[in-house]
Amino acid sequence: MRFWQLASFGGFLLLLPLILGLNDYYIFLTTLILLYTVIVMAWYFIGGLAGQLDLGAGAYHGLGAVVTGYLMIYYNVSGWIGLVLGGLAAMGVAFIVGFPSFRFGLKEVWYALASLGLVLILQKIFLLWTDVAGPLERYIPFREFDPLYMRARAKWFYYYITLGLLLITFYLAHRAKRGKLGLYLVSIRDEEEAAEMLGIDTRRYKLVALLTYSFITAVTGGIYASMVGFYHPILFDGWIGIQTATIAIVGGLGHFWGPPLTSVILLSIAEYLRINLGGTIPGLHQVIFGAILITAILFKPAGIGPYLESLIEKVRKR
Amino acid sequence: MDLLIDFAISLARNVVLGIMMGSVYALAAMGLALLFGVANLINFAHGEYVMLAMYMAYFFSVTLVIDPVVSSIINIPLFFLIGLVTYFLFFKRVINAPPLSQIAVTVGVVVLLRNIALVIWQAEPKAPPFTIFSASYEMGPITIPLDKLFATIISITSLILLYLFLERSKFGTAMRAAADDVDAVSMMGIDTGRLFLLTLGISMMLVGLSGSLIMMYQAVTPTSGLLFGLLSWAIVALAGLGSIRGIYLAAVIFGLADALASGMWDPRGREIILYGLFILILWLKPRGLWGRR
Amino acid sequence: MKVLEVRDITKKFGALVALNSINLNVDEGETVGIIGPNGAGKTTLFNIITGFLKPDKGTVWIFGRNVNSWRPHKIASLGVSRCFQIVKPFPSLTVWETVVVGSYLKSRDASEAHEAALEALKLVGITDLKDRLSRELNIPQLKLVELARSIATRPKILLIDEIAAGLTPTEVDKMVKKLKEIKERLGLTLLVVEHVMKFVMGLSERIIVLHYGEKIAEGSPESISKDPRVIEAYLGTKWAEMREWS
Amino acid sequence: MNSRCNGLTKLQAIVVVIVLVIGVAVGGIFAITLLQPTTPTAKVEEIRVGLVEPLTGTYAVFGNEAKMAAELIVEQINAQGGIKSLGGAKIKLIVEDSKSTADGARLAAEKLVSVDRVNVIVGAFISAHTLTMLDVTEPNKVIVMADALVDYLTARGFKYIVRLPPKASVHGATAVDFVVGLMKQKGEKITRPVLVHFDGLFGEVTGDGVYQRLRDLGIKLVDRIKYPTDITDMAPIIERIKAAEPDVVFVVPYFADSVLFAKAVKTLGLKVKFIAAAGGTGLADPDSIKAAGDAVELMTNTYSYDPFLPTEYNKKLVEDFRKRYGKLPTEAAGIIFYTLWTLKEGLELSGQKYPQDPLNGDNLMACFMELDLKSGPAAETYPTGRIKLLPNGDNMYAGAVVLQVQGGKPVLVYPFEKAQASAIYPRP
Repeated sequence: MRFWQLASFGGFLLLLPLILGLNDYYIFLTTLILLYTVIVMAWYFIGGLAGQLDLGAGAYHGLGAVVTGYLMIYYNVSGWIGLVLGGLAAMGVAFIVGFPSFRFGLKEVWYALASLGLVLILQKIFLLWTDVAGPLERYIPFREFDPLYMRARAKWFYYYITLGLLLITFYLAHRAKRGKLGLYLVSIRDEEEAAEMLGIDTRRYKLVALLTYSFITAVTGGIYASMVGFYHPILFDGWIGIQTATIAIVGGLGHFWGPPLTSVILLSIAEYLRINLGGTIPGLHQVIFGAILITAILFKPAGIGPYLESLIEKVRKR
Repeated sequence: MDLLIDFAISLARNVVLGIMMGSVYALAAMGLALLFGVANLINFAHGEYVMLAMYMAYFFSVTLVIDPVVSSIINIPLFFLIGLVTYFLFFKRVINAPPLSQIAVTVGVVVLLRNIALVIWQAEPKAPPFTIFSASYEMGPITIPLDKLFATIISITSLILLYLFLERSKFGTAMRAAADDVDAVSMMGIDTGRLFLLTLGISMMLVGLSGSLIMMYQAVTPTSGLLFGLLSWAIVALAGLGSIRGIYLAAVIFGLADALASGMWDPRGREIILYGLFILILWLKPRGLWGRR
Repeated sequence: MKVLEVRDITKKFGALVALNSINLNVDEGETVGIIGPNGAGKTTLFNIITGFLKPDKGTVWIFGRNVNSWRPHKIASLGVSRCFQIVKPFPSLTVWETVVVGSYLKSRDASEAHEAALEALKLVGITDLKDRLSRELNIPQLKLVELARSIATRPKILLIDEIAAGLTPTEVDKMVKKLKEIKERLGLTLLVVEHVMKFVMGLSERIIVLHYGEKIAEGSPESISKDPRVIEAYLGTKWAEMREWS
Repeated sequence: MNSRCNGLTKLQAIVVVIVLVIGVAVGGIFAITLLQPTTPTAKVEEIRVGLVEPLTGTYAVFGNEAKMAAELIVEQINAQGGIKSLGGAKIKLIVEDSKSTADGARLAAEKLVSVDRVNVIVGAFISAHTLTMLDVTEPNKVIVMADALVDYLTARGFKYIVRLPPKASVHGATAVDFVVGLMKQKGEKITRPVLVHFDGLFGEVTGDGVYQRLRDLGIKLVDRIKYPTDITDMAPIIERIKAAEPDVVFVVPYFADSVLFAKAVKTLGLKVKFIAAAGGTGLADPDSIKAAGDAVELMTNTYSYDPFLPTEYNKKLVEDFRKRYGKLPTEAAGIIFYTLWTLKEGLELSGQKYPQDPLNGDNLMACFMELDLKSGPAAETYPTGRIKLLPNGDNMYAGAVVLQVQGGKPVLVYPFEKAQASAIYPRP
């Protein structure tokens, strides 16, 4: 049973660009949805497992975009290398901010606010840092199809990169969940003192979660920059973090497949609403989106993932 | 020498501006501190309520052709009502829930409010076209804009009134006691549900008033909430929970940081200073400067 | 051989002196009980030994090393484990997972950790709870889970804080027997804080009495129960209980 | 991922292969039907024109005005019988919102090109957004008719771009020329100018235009102040201007910031001889006057369109626009007026010259290059009255005008020879 589900699902994802008729616009939208889903999946490490309500996704996303884009434009460095370096830069920033935060025991709302503040600080720093970014958009040179440089006109190219990243993230998260890292992080989330008494270096493991998350999120930023062909400090967007955290909460905090599933569904709904309502009443699609989010949080506080799980359980028992 | 004098004048101007801006921030932050301190409720959407209050001030000012500061007469009771409505819609379910659930629900409120504002008022900044106070008072080289001065006076007056309420009235005393120990208060025979409701109401009234005051000299966008939310939390983090005086001083410190950063350095860099300061406070002074908890 | 040495520890919370120059030596394989009325500083002492609190004065030596500046996880990997006074379970983990968290400390890979966890569960005798979620269990069960996960870290010194609270007299007997067995099997050094006199007297070889942060007596269970200062400190509530036991 | 997945039975493998084959087949058919190149037919039914404008977000004021204008002009063209050389084919306008963001504009262009398969895109008002669209349109040979002003849109070697309005540096220079000329009439000179502009692409480039013209005239800027587009409190900026003690303030604003700027000037009592804006957005148009009240009185701005141009068609058009939308068309609408009429002329020519494939990007572009409009609706709405493209896509005869707010209404004050009224100087 399990095999068929995975195989058909995998086949579907692989063939999706063809199913969409290789239409660049639809593939572009699908890629965007997958890209944000990757962030939701990466958030599983810091939010789901380690229980830190991080809202700083925009910081790492933007950093990845700027580093990748900057290297592509000014040093003609392949985007692939840019992705890695962007990820490392994000890890560096995450460490600089994360280490003292965990050292001084920031938690809950304070951690969330600090991470949100980080996004805005980085945005403004890059706005003022005109050598690298500044207020003007920087454009990545056009290439018809250059996989080595990681730039192509056809959108399916980015679709498969994103799909690859999604699979890697999924694999990493799954391994973490089953293994020592996941167990340690959950124990820290549940009861930090007890975890410490069992010999777990809580700060270190929280940092590991934060760094993993920041790396993957930065990679999404790099892919995004190459796909849209420019970068700008506006990519340090506080909204990405808020969206990621709410989707993860609606999907079921700490649940494994609930959040990504919710992400794909909700973001598809959001895009659908945008295409159909965005023209008539601008912003209405966002309100509906917000209403769906808040209803889900209020009435299924445990999240959609656990709810579906209990439903499946019921059906099986029958 | 001339340079030095210029610098001193510019510094003095910005200090005056900063104190006035901080005084208005204090109102917004006080609303948050009350709710967080008394009801122990983490309202992540606090800034969004300030944003909403600013829009309502704009709305009343434009439709009724009144000065934005007069709109506070409508805004204060309106926001008391909005407070009650949100209590029953959202907060009642999470008032005793763990912090994470409270954050989750109020983040949902952020999404909702921000986008409702986007639908109704669009994304471009809105500011009322007139205020009677669009003039300034020259005090030597220092210009004091009357709109901000007036906002400062109202703000300080309301804080004093709030202080008297907390010190003298029965409910005020109960609120202060609840900030220390909720269980003790409920044993004193005070209905904590009603106490929380009242706290939320007062918190929202402060928000409504601050929205009207800010609208006298600022424009509002659907994302303004982020700034005022973070700023309010930052002030509470710096002051700690406990005294109105502490909140006021912390707010003035942030107002000064704001004015000095945008006036003496670069208006685009103010967020770096404000939020940088916030994060540093969280690291180094987790209990705040004058906090009791 | 001395495995734990507490030298001249003082800890204050504001004006309150929680511990006042306390000295304590524990030899390998010993079982030491710490008793005293509420607020005597027993849990504070445990918190200092395990690194959760830093003493204002004095030093803690474990296996001959000064651990004053160490964080709890490092002290744990030295071979110290602890059961908390108020249980601290991992609500979203099953009992099995909880114990595995502990056993990873001294295991190289997952299979080794699983083996150690199974052994710990068997030793404590809660193999039947294996697949239950921690949040579904009652307090006495959780205390046992906590014991199992502490044992799973394969400690040399185990600190136990009020594990017998709320147990019936027969259960207390069982618990004493179980702990003695575990101690034998693993060659543990035990440090026990307990209110239930029957338990502490049955288990300990040596007892230390704390009273408002001061160590007022130290000695064998028999000598302690006859010590006039102890009797005075305990006069009232605990007196009858102690008499009854002796 | 899962241990149970490792054992692949023969049956499973076969099914996977079948699924893949069917998927490829279905997808392939889909792709072929959808990707089929639009075969050139002699008969053109309609011309699909995309319009990308910021309908929501920070710049929505301009985008909506542009949309109004586009709908009006397309209606007029179609009512006149469409493109006559193409058998009366009608123009179909497809409007997309750029959401005032660069990636929004790109997404819109992506949709227009690959879903709606448009022939021409008009937009995106904001220069930076237009650049992201070019990334999509160039490889597909879709012509962009830009209503954005930044100079280097046409200086990057793009082949399929037409930009009729005067570029940003021209706006900057016009503002300086106007103030210099105005002060000369009174026998004065600019001595301490201050430049204030927002920090986006357009603000920078227009600001550079002001700076360069001043430098050419041997006048040094006392201070150049940049502020973020989403600024909410102008007081610190005004304080900095005051500290520089200027005689003339040049400003490049967008919309909302211009309102804040004007109000803060009034509140804080900034006293200078003159305040002149460059770049056609904010301060002197009807929307700004409505939003800022009397605070904008006597301020000026440069525009790419002159609503008071005394040609017959323009007078009628302004009247129609007023009747329909209740306001005076300025920058955003004006550019659309002559851009769409130029599009119409280009299509007519292409229909005559390339009847087999008139909508091909290369053919149409060649026709645009050939045009030299001195009469007709396009020329009658253009400030200088003539449109002829340079090889890079810019208008050879580009020029801007200056409007001043006098008594709560915009009035043409520059070029001096065309002025409706003489400019009021200095500020009280």
